[in-house]
Amino acid sequence: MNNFIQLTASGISLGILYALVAIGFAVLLKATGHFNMLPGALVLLGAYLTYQFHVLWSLGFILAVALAAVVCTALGILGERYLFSKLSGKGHKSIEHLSVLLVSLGLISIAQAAVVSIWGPLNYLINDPWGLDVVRLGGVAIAVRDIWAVVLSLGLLGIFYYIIQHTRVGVGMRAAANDPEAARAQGINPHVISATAWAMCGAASVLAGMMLATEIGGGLVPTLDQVAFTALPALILGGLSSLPGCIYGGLALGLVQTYASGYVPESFGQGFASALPWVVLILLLVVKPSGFAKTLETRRA
Amino acid sequence: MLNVESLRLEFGGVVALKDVDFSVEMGELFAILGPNGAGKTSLFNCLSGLVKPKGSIQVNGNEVIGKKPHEIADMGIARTFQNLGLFGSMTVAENILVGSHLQIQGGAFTAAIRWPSVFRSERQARRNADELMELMNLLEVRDSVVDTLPYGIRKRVEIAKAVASKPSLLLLDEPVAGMNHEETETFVEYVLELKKQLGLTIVLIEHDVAMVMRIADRILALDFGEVIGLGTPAEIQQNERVIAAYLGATDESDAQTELLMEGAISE
Amino acid sequence: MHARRRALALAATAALLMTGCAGTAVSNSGGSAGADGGAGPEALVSVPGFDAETKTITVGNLVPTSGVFAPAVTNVTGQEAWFHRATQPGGPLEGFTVEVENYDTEYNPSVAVPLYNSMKNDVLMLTNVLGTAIVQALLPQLETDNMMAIPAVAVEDLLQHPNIAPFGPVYATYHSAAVQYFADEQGLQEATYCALLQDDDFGDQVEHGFDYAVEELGLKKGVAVRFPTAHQDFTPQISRLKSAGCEVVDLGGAGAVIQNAAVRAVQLNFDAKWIAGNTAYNESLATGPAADYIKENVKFFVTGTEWGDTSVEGQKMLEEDLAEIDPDHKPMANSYQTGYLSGMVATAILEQAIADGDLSREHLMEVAKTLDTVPDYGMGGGDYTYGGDPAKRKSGHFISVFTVNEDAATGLKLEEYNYDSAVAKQFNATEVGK
Amino acid sequence: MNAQRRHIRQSPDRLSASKLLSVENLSVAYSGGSISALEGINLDVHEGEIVALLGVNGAGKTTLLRAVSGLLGLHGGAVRSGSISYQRKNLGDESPWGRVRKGISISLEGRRVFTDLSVQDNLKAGGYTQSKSAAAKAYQNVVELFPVLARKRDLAAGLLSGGEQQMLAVGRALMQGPKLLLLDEPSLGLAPLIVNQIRDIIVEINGQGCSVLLIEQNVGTALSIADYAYVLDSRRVEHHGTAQEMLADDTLRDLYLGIAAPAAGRKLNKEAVR
Amino acid sequence: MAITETVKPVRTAHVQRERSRTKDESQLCVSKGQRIGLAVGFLLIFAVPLSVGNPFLISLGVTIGIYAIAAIGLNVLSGYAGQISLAQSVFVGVGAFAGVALAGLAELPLLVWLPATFIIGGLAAAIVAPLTLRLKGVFQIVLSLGLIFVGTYIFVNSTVFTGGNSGISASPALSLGFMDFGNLVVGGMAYGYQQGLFILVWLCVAASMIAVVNMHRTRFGRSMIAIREAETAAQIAGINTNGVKVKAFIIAGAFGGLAGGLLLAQLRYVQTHQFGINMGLELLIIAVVGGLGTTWGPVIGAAIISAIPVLATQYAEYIPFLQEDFSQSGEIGIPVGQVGLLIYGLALVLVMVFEPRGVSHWFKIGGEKLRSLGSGNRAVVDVRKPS
Repeated sequence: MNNFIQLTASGISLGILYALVAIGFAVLLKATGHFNMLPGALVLLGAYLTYQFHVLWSLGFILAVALAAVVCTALGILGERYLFSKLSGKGHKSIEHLSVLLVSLGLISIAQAAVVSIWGPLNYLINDPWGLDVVRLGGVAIAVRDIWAVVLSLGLLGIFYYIIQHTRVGVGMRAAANDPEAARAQGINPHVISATAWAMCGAASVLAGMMLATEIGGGLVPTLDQVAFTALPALILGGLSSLPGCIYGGLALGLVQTYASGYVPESFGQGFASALPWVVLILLLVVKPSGFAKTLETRRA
Repeated sequence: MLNVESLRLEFGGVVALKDVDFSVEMGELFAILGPNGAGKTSLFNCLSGLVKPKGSIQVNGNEVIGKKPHEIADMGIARTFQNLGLFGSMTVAENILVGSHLQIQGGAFTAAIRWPSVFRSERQARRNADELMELMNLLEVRDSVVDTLPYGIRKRVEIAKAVASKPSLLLLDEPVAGMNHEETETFVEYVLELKKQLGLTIVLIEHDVAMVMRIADRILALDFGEVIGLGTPAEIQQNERVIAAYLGATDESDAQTELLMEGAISE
Repeated sequence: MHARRRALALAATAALLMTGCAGTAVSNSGGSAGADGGAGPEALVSVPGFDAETKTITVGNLVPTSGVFAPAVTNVTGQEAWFHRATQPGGPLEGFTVEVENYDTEYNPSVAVPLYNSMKNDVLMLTNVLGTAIVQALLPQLETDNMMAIPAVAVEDLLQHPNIAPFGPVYATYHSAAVQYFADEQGLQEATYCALLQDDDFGDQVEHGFDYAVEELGLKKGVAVRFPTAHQDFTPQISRLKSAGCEVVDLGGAGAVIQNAAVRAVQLNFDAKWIAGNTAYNESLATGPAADYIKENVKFFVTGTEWGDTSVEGQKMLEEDLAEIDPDHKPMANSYQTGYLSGMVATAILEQAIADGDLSREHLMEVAKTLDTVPDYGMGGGDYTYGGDPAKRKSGHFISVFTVNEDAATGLKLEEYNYDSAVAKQFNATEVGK
Repeated sequence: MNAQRRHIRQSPDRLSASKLLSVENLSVAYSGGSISALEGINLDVHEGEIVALLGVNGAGKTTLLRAVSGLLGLHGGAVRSGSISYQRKNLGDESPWGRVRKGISISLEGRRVFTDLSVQDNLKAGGYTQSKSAAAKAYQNVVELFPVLARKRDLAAGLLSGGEQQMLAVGRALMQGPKLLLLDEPSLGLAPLIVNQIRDIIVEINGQGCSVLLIEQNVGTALSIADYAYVLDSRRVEHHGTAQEMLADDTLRDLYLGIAAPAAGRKLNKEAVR
Repeated sequence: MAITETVKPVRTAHVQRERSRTKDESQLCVSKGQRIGLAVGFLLIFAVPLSVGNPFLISLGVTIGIYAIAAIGLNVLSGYAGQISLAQSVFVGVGAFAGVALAGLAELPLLVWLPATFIIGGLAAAIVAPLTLRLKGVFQIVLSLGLIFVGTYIFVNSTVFTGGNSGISASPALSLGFMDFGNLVVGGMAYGYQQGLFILVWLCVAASMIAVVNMHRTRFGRSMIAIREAETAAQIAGINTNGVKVKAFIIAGAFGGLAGGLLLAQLRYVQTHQFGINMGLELLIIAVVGGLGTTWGPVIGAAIISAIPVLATQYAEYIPFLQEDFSQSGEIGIPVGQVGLLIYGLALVLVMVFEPRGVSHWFKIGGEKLRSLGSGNRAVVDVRKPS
């Protein structure tokens, strides 16, 4: 039982980070209409920038993370303005989506080269304030970092939720996602909307990157961008769009993976735990092509 | 040949078509009139299998509802689209060849290995397409990419594409929208010529009432998904509900119309 | 029609004229000139990769240096350091210049094969090839080209290939020695032994050595838990090890793995001794919050000695040479050493071939067969015995034991130098190349 | 109500009222110029006017509204020549959102409410360009005009009936406090009773000082409230004149009912007069 | 081999009518020039490896050819039928491991095992294809990504054919009986393995291209493009869109399998991890950079993308702003090893931003200019209204 609680706790903290990355994809998809992998690069850069600001330049940790988020947001906005927006209107629609996807993948590989060029390929620690502190409840040990990962992520997602649901720019965002032309007809400036989306994406990606690079996460490695691929099932499970959907999706992904590593016997073959979420995802897509959170929502409505 | 009975179509609570009944005779040019949003295109979507309504649609005694669009096409029904159902990056000839898809043999494998009968059938189709283009006066633009052509010509390409499948029933959705009178005239000539040469039955949605009145054998008028009139052009011109739908004299405001007219005259 | 025929005829003629420039006449037996030994260095003629005029030898490395593989560049630097020594007055290659060319394979066989073809005629031999998949993909061509390769692969299957002159122990040797060290030297005879293995080729190799030692020593075997290569959170794995009552865990993983595993072990109160191999070390281990646990519980099994230990000749030489070729270099555990060792083996072959007056590829292969023993200067786990027959090859089995300590230059502090493991010795004699 | 309005505003003097919108010699094409959609259009909307835009499908009415609201680009269209001036200033390349800020609002064809958003959020989106206080005032005004929107404010807009959606679409446009309201087929697909309601509301909005440029298929409805009308046919303005002149003209009947024969036309006229 | 799909400018109606009666555009070679080009192309397949001594170029040529075949298949699926897939690498893997089983373990002759890799690749795709039919856009991308992970899992655990993590060696027979590509002897001259393989691979490339051109110009090819352009309109025209999509998938899988078989022949060693996401992306990038839906796109794309990393390493010293060596001194500069990755990323971004139709479009424009220069009189597009 203790083992189960332990695994659940760790699955949740892993899952919430997946949710953060997925939300980055989701807001971009909503605000720009394109599926963009650049958040993967932002996760990577965010973690290294945190290291640069906090460890090398000795800024406060929170300040360092915030600065990293600002830089990543700026990079995202620049990318949108000078690259991604230039890709629309050439060739037919499917090529347009593909170009955005491929350009963002190209940028990921540039980001990786840049990270290795600037900081080198070795494993670093970002001196996060949590270290290895744990809270013990009976036989279960929960890392303080995991608690903070959940708290900060939920806090950030709460802020996002407030922005999206209750502020003017949030309404504009939802309107633009629902009907871009009608949104423009309301005087909603799409540049403002996409900048807001990039700010959200930058903040979420940097938080995820920083958390992944904490001591308990294993420190900084130049392969942090991989999470952009591994978090994709969370996005799909969550139905591609809604913020709560991404949280459900991320948690489902984190838990499935953790339980599979914890309980599935070796006889299931090598790599079963990493393949399992994808098997679930494929089955789900075949049965319910729009993801399961969507179903929940429509039922509620 | 076409028999529609108590056709009903709903989308999430909104009734698009309410108990529509009509039938079309072989060789007829049958027009469907109605203001925007009256359900005309929905009716076409039912006929070509894009939506699944309740009721019955029979073509030459075969039920259409429940069949997939390509199976319905195989039954000899072709249609055009209001906002052009062309394949933009293909040439005119290729579009027409896609239209004659059902007339050509051969699949991926036989084509890849240059199986002779496939290419015989392909050559035959190209000859037929050339003839059709000649008939529709499209040979000049035979190898132009469709996206680069003017609207009027594209409309004609679309008809040619639909006719290329050698249909027995042709559904035309607003074929002359956006054309000027000259273009409309030429276009009508083409359609009538085609009808004569190929013995087509045509069902036509059109807003250009003048044109419809002139060429249609019978007219079905729809409003709010309901049949408000069915008959010859002359009958339809006299139909109060049809007049009201277009000119705004609703039942409850006859008096109002009178008032307006008075005002107009007095000034 | 006439025009067409003429064009066809022209094209055909042109094609036939071009044909034949790139083949070798079938009658040519392909034997090399001057193969009769003892001709002496003065008989050397220029061959691909050797310029007799300037006495310059060019050797090639196929080492990935992009992205996450970038640290592998230190392998190349280590090798340059050795060649620097070898070509100094009094060195075995005195009077010669050795140029080291590195080609980045990106760890992708499809890149490596054309790359190999692009450089094979510029180099005398391959003095370092990193990655089992790369070596495997190149092997057929190495055979055809009679190219000698000294790969930094520590997997067993490749060791007996005539085109390959391996150096250092294989991964399984390290880990079988490590298991014995814990059982015999640390008094853990009765403990439960478990393995935590990366889901790849490397993990398989480690498991091989682990299983061998546990069986030979009659130890109690717990579980072998695997983890995917792109893994971040070790909670499930550590939970498993913990519930299986593991007391010694053999870790088969590279990169930041020990860091990840240790922090979760601390957090979950998992008290066990850990075996880590030479690829698992990195500098951040000594400074992070898990450092205490790692210092206390993790032992690293690496050949050679700690940085700055001038009592071991090889280490002393390496540091001197590095200071000469790259004054800015930073002490680094293990990776300079790999290149340094590969340089030694290469030099042993070159030295003999020069003495024979024949630097042809065929002759290098001959030399490799008769290399006998190459000294490791205390760096490579013992002298490597090549013998006259690849099947009799035997590497050293002396593995040094290190702990993490930030006072040491590289962060690795020597605990026991060249531990002599009977199991590892037996493994090398019986299992390797089976 | 209609009759009343007629009496209040007798044939406005177009020459004395100042021009709010002036379209001069406008030509528009789609798909990089390959499809011509408008050719040499001239059209004016004066302060306080309701102007109706009539014509069959495909004549170019919607394109004209898109050109005025700046939304052409989204459909691959572009102004080829001519100009659009608003308050005597050329709009040029002004963005759609810039035009909204200047006071040009549009209610698009097919209602286009944000179906996933609640009624209230739809109105909020409409008030995007407004200050908080202005938006609150506009909101009051809108719910007074359309009390139903206040009642259903938390419902997703997609669940409203067609008529309610149309009211929401108009209300949403009014949230921007427009000086010029562009309405594209506000009665499309609506039951006659609702059409009348919408018509009354347009008059009321106009009474509040907002000029309206209106596309309407139902000629009767359109001309009953319009001051002036333009008839577009195949990309050009074919006729224009005051609503009264239009009503007296057989051209429209020909256009919409194909009754070219004068006899038929006269018959209807007679009935009306009787 | 000048198989182009140039859109011919319209001539006058009179000339046009004449031409259309005499020419058959479903033919492989419409013009005399194309026929000559085709013949010269085939000759070159033999002449190049037999005359070019540089093993680097030959071996790079083999790699390009193999990637081109896989990309030709992907181009059918993504370029013509408009369905996006990152999972082409899985089918390359299926072909490679089928090759291991048939050529390595069962030691079947070339004429059996190579076609079998083609068929098995197609069969694998046939199993997968129905899953994707209902999906579009992002869902399709993610599904294909999932296939890669599931494929890797299956490969790693089928140790008999794949050697698990360690990979597996196999030396497939390359003999046709009268001619052994693995040990080519022509006119008394013996040629290297890679040279013989070059001929085999490029014969396969040519056969693949011809097959695809044949498909493209006939009913099936038009159906795919029609689905890409307007799926509903295609259905209305009587096209069974699901059937065509499944077939496109099978074709992609089959060419992927063939490429896998040839890759095995080239490397004589294959390993599961080769067929992961990196290869899947690389193939998609090849297809896109070359130009989706074009005949030459996959070949041009493969030439560019496969050559970049190799050339970047070769000529790193001539590229500015380069840090000579990897060092940890903390200086900012681009280490030599990062150049390949950088160029790769930059090339992708630049091509996509400036020419989303792909590089083959430049070749096409260049070709047209040359032709019009050659013929002297440029044909004028005439879209006059009908009389």
